[in-house]
Amino acid sequence: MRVVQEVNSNSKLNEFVIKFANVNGTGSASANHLFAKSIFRMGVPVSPRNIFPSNIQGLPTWYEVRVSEKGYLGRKEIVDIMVAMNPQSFQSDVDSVEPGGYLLYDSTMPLDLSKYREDIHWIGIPITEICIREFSNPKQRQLFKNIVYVGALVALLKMNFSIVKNLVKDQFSGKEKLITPNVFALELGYQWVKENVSVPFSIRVEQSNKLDNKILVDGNTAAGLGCVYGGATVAAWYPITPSTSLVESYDKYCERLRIDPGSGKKKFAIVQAEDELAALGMVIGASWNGARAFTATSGPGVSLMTEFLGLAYFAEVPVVLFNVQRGGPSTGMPTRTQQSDLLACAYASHGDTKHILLFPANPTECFELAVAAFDIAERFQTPVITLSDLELGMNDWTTDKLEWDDEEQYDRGKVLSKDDLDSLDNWGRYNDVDGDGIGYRTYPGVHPDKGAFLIRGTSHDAFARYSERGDDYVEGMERLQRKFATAAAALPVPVIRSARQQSLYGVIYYGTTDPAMDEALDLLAEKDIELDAMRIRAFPFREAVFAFMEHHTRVFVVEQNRDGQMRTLLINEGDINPAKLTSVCHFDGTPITAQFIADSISLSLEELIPSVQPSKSRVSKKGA
Amino acid sequence: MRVVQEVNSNSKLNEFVIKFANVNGTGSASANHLFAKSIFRMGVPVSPRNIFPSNIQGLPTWYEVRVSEKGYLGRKEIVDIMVAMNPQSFQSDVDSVEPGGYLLYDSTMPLDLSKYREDIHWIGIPITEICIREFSNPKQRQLFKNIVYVGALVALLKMNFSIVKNLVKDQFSGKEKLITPNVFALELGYQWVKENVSVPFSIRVEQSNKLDNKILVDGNTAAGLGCVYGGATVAAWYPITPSTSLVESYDKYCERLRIDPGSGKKKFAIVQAEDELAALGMVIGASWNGARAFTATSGPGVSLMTEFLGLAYFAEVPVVLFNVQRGGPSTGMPTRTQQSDLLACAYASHGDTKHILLFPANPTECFELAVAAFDIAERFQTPVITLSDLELGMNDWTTDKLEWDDEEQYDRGKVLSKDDLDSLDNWGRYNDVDGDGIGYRTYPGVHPDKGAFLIRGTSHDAFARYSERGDDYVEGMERLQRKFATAAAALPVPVIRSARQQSLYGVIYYGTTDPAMDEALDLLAEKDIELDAMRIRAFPFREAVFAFMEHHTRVFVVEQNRDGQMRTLLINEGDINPAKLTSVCHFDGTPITAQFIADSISLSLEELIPSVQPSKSRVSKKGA
Amino acid sequence: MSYIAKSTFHHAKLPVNELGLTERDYEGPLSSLCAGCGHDSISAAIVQACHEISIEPHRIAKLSGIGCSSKTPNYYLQKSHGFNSVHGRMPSIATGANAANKDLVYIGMSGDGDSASIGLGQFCHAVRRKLNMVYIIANNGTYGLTKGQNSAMTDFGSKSKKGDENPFEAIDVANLALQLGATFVARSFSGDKSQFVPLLKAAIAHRGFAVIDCLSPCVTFNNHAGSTKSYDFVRDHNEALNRADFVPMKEEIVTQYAPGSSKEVCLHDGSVLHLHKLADEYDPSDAVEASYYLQKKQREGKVLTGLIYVNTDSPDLHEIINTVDKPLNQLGITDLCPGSKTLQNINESFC
Amino acid sequence: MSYIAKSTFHHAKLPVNELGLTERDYEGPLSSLCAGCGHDSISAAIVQACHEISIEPHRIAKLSGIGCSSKTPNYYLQKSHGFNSVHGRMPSIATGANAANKDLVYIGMSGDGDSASIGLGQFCHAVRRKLNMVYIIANNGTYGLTKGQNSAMTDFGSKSKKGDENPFEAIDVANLALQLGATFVARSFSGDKSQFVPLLKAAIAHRGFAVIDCLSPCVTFNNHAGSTKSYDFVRDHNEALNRADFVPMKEEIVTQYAPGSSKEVCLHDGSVLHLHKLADEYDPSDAVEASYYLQKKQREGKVLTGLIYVNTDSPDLHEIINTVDKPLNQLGITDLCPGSKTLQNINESFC
Ligand SMILES: Cc1ncc(C[n+]2csc(CCOP(=O)(O)OP(=O)(O)O)c2C)c(N)n1
Ligand SMILES: Cc1ncc(C[n+]2csc(CCOP(=O)(O)OP(=O)(O)O)c2C)c(N)n1
Ligand code: SF4
Ligand code: SF4
Ligand SMILES: [Mg+2]
Ligand SMILES: [Mg+2]
Repeated sequence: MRVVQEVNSNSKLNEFVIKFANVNGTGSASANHLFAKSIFRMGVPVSPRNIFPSNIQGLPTWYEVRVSEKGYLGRKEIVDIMVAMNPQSFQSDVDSVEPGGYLLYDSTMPLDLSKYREDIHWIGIPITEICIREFSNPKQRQLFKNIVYVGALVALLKMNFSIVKNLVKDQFSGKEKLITPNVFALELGYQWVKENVSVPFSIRVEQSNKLDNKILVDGNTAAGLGCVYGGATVAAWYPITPSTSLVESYDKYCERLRIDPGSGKKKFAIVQAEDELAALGMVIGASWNGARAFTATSGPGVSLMTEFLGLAYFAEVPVVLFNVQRGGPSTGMPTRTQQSDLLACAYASHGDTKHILLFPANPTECFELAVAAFDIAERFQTPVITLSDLELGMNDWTTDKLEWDDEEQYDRGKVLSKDDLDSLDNWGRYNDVDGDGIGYRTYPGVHPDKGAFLIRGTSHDAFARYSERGDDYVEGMERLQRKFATAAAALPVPVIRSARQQSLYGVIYYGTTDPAMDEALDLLAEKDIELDAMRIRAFPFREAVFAFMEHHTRVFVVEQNRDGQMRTLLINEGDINPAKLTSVCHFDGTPITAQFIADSISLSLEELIPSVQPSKSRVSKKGA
Repeated sequence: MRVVQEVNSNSKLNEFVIKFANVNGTGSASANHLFAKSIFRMGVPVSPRNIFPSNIQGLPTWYEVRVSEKGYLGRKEIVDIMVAMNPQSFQSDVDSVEPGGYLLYDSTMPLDLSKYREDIHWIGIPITEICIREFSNPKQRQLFKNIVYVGALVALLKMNFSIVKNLVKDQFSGKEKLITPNVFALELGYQWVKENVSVPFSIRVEQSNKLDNKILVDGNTAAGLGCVYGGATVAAWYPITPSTSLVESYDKYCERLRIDPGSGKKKFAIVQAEDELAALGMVIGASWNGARAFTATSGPGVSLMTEFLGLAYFAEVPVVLFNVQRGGPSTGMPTRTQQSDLLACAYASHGDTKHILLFPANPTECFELAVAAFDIAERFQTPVITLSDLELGMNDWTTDKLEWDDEEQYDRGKVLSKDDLDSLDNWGRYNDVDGDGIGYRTYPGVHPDKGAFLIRGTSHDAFARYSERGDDYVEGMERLQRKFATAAAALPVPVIRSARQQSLYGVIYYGTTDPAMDEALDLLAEKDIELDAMRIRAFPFREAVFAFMEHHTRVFVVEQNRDGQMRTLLINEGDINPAKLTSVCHFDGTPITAQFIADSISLSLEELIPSVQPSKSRVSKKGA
Repeated sequence: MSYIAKSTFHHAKLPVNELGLTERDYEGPLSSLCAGCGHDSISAAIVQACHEISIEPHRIAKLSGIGCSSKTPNYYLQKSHGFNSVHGRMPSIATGANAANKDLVYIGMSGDGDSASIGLGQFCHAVRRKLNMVYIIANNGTYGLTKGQNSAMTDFGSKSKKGDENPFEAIDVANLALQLGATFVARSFSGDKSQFVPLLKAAIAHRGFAVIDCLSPCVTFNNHAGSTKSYDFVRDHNEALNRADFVPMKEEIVTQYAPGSSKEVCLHDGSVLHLHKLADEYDPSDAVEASYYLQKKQREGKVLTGLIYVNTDSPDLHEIINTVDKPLNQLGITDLCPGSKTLQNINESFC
Repeated sequence: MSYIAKSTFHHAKLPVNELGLTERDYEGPLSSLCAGCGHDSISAAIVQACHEISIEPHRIAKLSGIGCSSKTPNYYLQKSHGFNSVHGRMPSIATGANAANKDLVYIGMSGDGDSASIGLGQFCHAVRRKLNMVYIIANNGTYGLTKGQNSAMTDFGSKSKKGDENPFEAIDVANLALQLGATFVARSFSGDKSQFVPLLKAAIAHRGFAVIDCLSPCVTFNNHAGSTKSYDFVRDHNEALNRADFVPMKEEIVTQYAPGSSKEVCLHDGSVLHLHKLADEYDPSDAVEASYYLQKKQREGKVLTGLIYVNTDSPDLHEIINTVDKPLNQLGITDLCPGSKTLQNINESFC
């Protein structure tokens, strides 16, 4: 059965969005991934997004794939092709297709098309029927439905079939008996289209060469790998979406790369803690004892870690913590994305505390900043929190290859060896001998007579002795400020993209807003709105960040939370006049889009240029 | 033995500071309190401060009593009279006396006075010798040393002896057998002075009448009493200095006032939880179930409560939490005072969260704001955190009498009864029917068929149903913002003290900075520096707070933390230009003094008036 | 989960209880758990038990933490208020709720991860306080919702997703609860309604902390034991792709066996559970002996099911702290506020 | 605490151990606990035990939470690194520390509040992971540092400061540890050096989780039992003023009694402890029997002391998770970093 209406004429070559509507637990995610990765292998930039419920089986789940020869990989809200496999969400899936777009559906059960919109192309494929006919195992009948529609798409989009088939072979290598039925299922879909669909399909994927130095990987995998390369030996964690796969990645690569060949024993220790408090406690214990250690969690975990973060700040123990953010507050939207834990992390814990934050914007940076986090944490003897999010952590991104310089050495910071201690007379753990706020550490067991001290969360003097004296306390707290200032100047520099001509306007953003921002700046430039853009990669901020704000009369701060948390950090830490900073906040749990940014900024500029007004009142917000 | 040198001529009548240096656990605190309260009973304003170590026995402890007919009750750093009973701290205690001041010491063991400074008056009393002679029980010999020096002071300061003796009788009523030896010990000291000290003593306490409507009580006692009057029936807590006595006060008054006469059973439930997480969980459970419930803790406890605070914010459950602040971060200075948990409380928990804060400045306000906290929490269905501190919670203050209006009714907020539910058709827990952001609650068990719902920390729609839809989420989050705005307009108004003439300068402060600020403003006025002053009592801020900043070209924000946390809240929530707000931060763990404030502000004004510059760089900091 | 909406139509012939209510009155909206999940059987048993004992649904409060198991309060007793709280912290919520209103029946639902990993401290302390509640641990020996990590109740040697054997021993919460003063301790199997429903009814009737460790197979992630079955297509598929995104529909596992007898139950993944039902003669009144017997059976590799211990004489938290008979949340300002006169006296004491 | 500074002069005649070190080499700075506090006796026992077994002080790491007991690491082994962490969370710090360096000896010091109240979860999980450490609970049945509230290990019926009897039952951590897989479980009394020191030495030598529940009287706040003594001036004084600011010097409570015998120890407040020392014939090798015996004795009102259970065959956490022999904190970049070549291969797998 086939229903194809009037054909849209402007063909979309390597530039479209396809969305799969499935039921959770039916194996669709792997089939959809197969589709996305095939396009990647054809040399075309691609960004797949898995939109899944907080559930294991039976609820609606979607998979969006943006294909963009131009390299625009942020989320785009329109749908050119919908593969509508879920009866539960069918009507709204139909509604979300762009006029002139395509809708694929399973036509095994006849559908009364007269009840549905006429401005899109309907392609019915009897998927269930095909599977029942061709497979006998009921699980295979179910699972291969997904593969059949992938095969059909290969034909419709005129993709390179052999690339797809090879990919199947790669993926199932080691489980060879799965290859034949999978390839067979692909063929079923492919052939059905070849035989039954004669009408031209205006969307196509063509081999390209845009991905020379690129890989397709998710941020958590890259960050986990970064921990391996960064020399982490102790990982303590408690499972929580969307951070779980970060530790799983570390585990997987350690099992592959960190087994002592002679004994078969492990050069790493992973402890699944009983909760996040314990996980961070283990990291603190291990770091104190001279190992590189990390944990990964999400918002609820960070909240539980708050007390221990204060201990690490005040006792000055390195901590590497990955917060893969999801929708808050509380349990919130566990399977949605947000950038809403900045304040909770920057000022975590009671008392005057501040923590170093890193903001990776793609998997390559997840790798690099994971490696860097260990150096930074040890150099400044303090917690470093890397703020990624679900969008980055759990989705595959087209990103630069990971690189490693074999000359690289770990920066373990100021640590005294036995010999150092022998040659020292008046060592005090918290003595600021270098004037940079950083004292010299010793590891337990280093020396029989020297260098031992009792580390503590209570107030102490420069010699780590308990003290309730106000001057000892103030000296320590001011030194911590000094240390923070030293850190600011040493953290990853912001990334600047200058407007083609000088501009009074700037935009500041960070993390996963990156791909949408690239596109948004181009959209704005088309309207002759030129902005200088700065992507922040670390807190505390470098001078360059303040200079950027200084040099522009108005700066938009684009972020994915309700309260404009980065803006708060900027005005608070930089004493910036809030009137200058306009929040552009998107916080409905979906990734921000270029269109949203461009619309918000241009609207705001239209309104504000005549009389520049303070505008904490957000220019726009968003419910999808 | 007696050593008195040249007498200082200008007599200090009802205006001085006396400091007692003791050893922890020797019973000095109760003797010193006896002294302070006697002065109070003489009608003279007094502010005693207990400066104690985080230890039970054997370490130095001090007790400062400021006596001020003028009513200046903030801490003053000079010492007019030192009672130096602790050999461990003797030298530094001697050093801290003002030239011309007095030092009392135990002269049982002869002291070579030639080794010590000559510019103070030395009064040696053979205290140990007297006690050994007069008492046989070794514990009495030890304990009554303290009472002996109180007796001596009564004589030296020419205090009303019968007031002191009556106070002993009041305090030991019920333990009559303790009265006689205590009074006897007082007499011993008193008589010894009368017989041995002939040189005039320039400091005196005279009966006055400044305390008509005043009481002498600590903030925790008053707050605990406020919880009784506010109708709290469930208290869940975990012991931590300096908050413990708040719950103990609640307990004590409940045991006295809330026992059902018939059955002897309790109209309250106090659960000592296993930790602070559990304590807050219990409060949330009880509040959800329609009881007024509270917990009290300090910084480390708040950090542990972070996850649950987010739940209460997002699920919209009333919470009354008292944070009696101490020196942070981490375990920090458990027996010192600070105002450094503002950020940790205002934005507690991951995701976009904000909490209501109240700032009592004296025990009377501890009582009033405790009562108010329950109304506010129930009215806005959200956590209310009352930020007191050790200085207020654990020290006795001369403060206004507590008042209660018997017409008062509790404001339980929007709660639907069975009848309400019967008459409603389309109730949704989170429906904003009134446009103020506040929905209508129901208590469990209220109705056989209607009003039940599953409360949760996961995202939900207006009908409390689980939802992962972006628009449901955004609707809820924007409503929470609306609710916060509604709250801002209904919270306790700031207290304003206007300058005698119009001033371009303002000062904002809160909590226990209050008494020092009164004095500081007078000190500044003496130098012809006039400032308008505003004491903030709640967060989110009322419009008046922003108007105040609007109307002054420079506003000093005086607080007792390192990072200027109130200033952060002001600029962030009010979009105030930071250049306008100068931080005056005192954070060494001792209470802020008038002198510190006055010096800081005048220094800053001298420097800044020519060219008004932003100054996040603090004007001064302080190590005592 | 099934896609067919439940009928809300009350069939005339549905049996009614003493209150005139049918089981429908005790149900909830459609479950979104995996087809065949043991937790759904627990929900069904709760519906049946509450119906049979004729308790008014609105007199029940349902509480839970976070996890697949903790989602279930959404799927039963829709006329009851419920609190789906945060991970591992339901016991404290329940304590506060109970303190506020002693007159409701509190049914807590938790998972093995929720109770024995993150929530172990709160669980133990609620037991120790003898909170009057029913505490069900839907024990699937895994973290269902986060896709199959081991919990502190995962059996020693059982295989994880990755194929490793769990090297840690499982915490026996039943024995733990015994040590800590629970006054009703039982174990059952979600698929054995004939045992589980009566236990539930008894637990609800019990005053004090009643814990039921209910074995409840996770059909999707549980154990992944070295399958005795030959080729498992699904496992192969999921393993190859390193993601368990294919969860085929499964049947609920049911069993029935006589008191005093043992039974082996084969789970979907091929692992085997050795259940041993307490004999009718078993005397559950001595905590020390019960704990001893439990541990001895466990050594034999047998999982005891049935009512392990019960003590009906012990006071509950309210009796311990001696609160008034009227629920505290029903006391008004006249009960609670001592008034201005008393305050004046108190002021005197501060002078 | 005493005001007289300790002499640091090494007396020529002080006995030296195999390393040539005297006890002085194992001491710490002056204690600031109350005179007579049982915790100081524990510190002294640690000094003695470590000296006697001739362990190099810097090979020991001392860990603690928060409380009077948790302050003690400051008062012994000043050549050892120590970590005075946060309340109730020392077990996780110890777990991480041990993971990083398996070669040090970890001695954890905690209180009954620190371990059994706020820290119960972490304690249980550290036990379950068979962490190789000595875990001492300085058990005074009260919160010393916060001035005398009940902990979860306070005895049922013991009187609080206010005079109320504790209505909750105490958690028996020794029995709990047994359930959870501790491989060395002992109980002792701080004042009984002849028993406690050998137990400590054995615990340090043991590989695995060795817990010692050490009864350690708080001379200031403990129990306040209905005193059998007549007039207590101090208590009267403190009660009258409702603040316990008078803490007179007290003597350390010491006792000695033979294996197999019972002894009543009278505490400063007049309460009595019934100790029963395990007989030499007692067989500590069976966990189930040990737990049974412990509980039966407890029913008789007796507190068993001695080595209750030991198992020397069980693997510790490192063996369980199979780490290399070299401590992880000693691995360098060449051990840890797979290098650029490997990364290129990994990149391939993402293409
Ligand atoms: C503080 C926190 N940490 C982690 C999580 C993630 N999480 C959700 S459910 C769960 C485990 C649930 O296991 P269990 O209680 O056994 O329930 P099951 O799903 O097996 O029924 C975890 C770790 C969370 N929601 N909150
Ligand atoms: C998170 C937190 N909560 C509460 C406290 C206050 N606190 C300090 S020590 C202590 C109890 C100590 O009791 P225990 O462990 O038995 O030690 P002891 O003093 O009796 O030796 C408490 C509640 C704290 N420091 N941190
Ligand atoms: S994952 Fe397991 S526990 Fe969760 S719903 Fe599915 S079968 Fe049940
Ligand atoms: S209060 Fe008790 S536990 Fe603390 S030091 Fe004093 S005697 Fe020891
Ligand atoms: Mg489970
Ligand atoms: Mg204790």
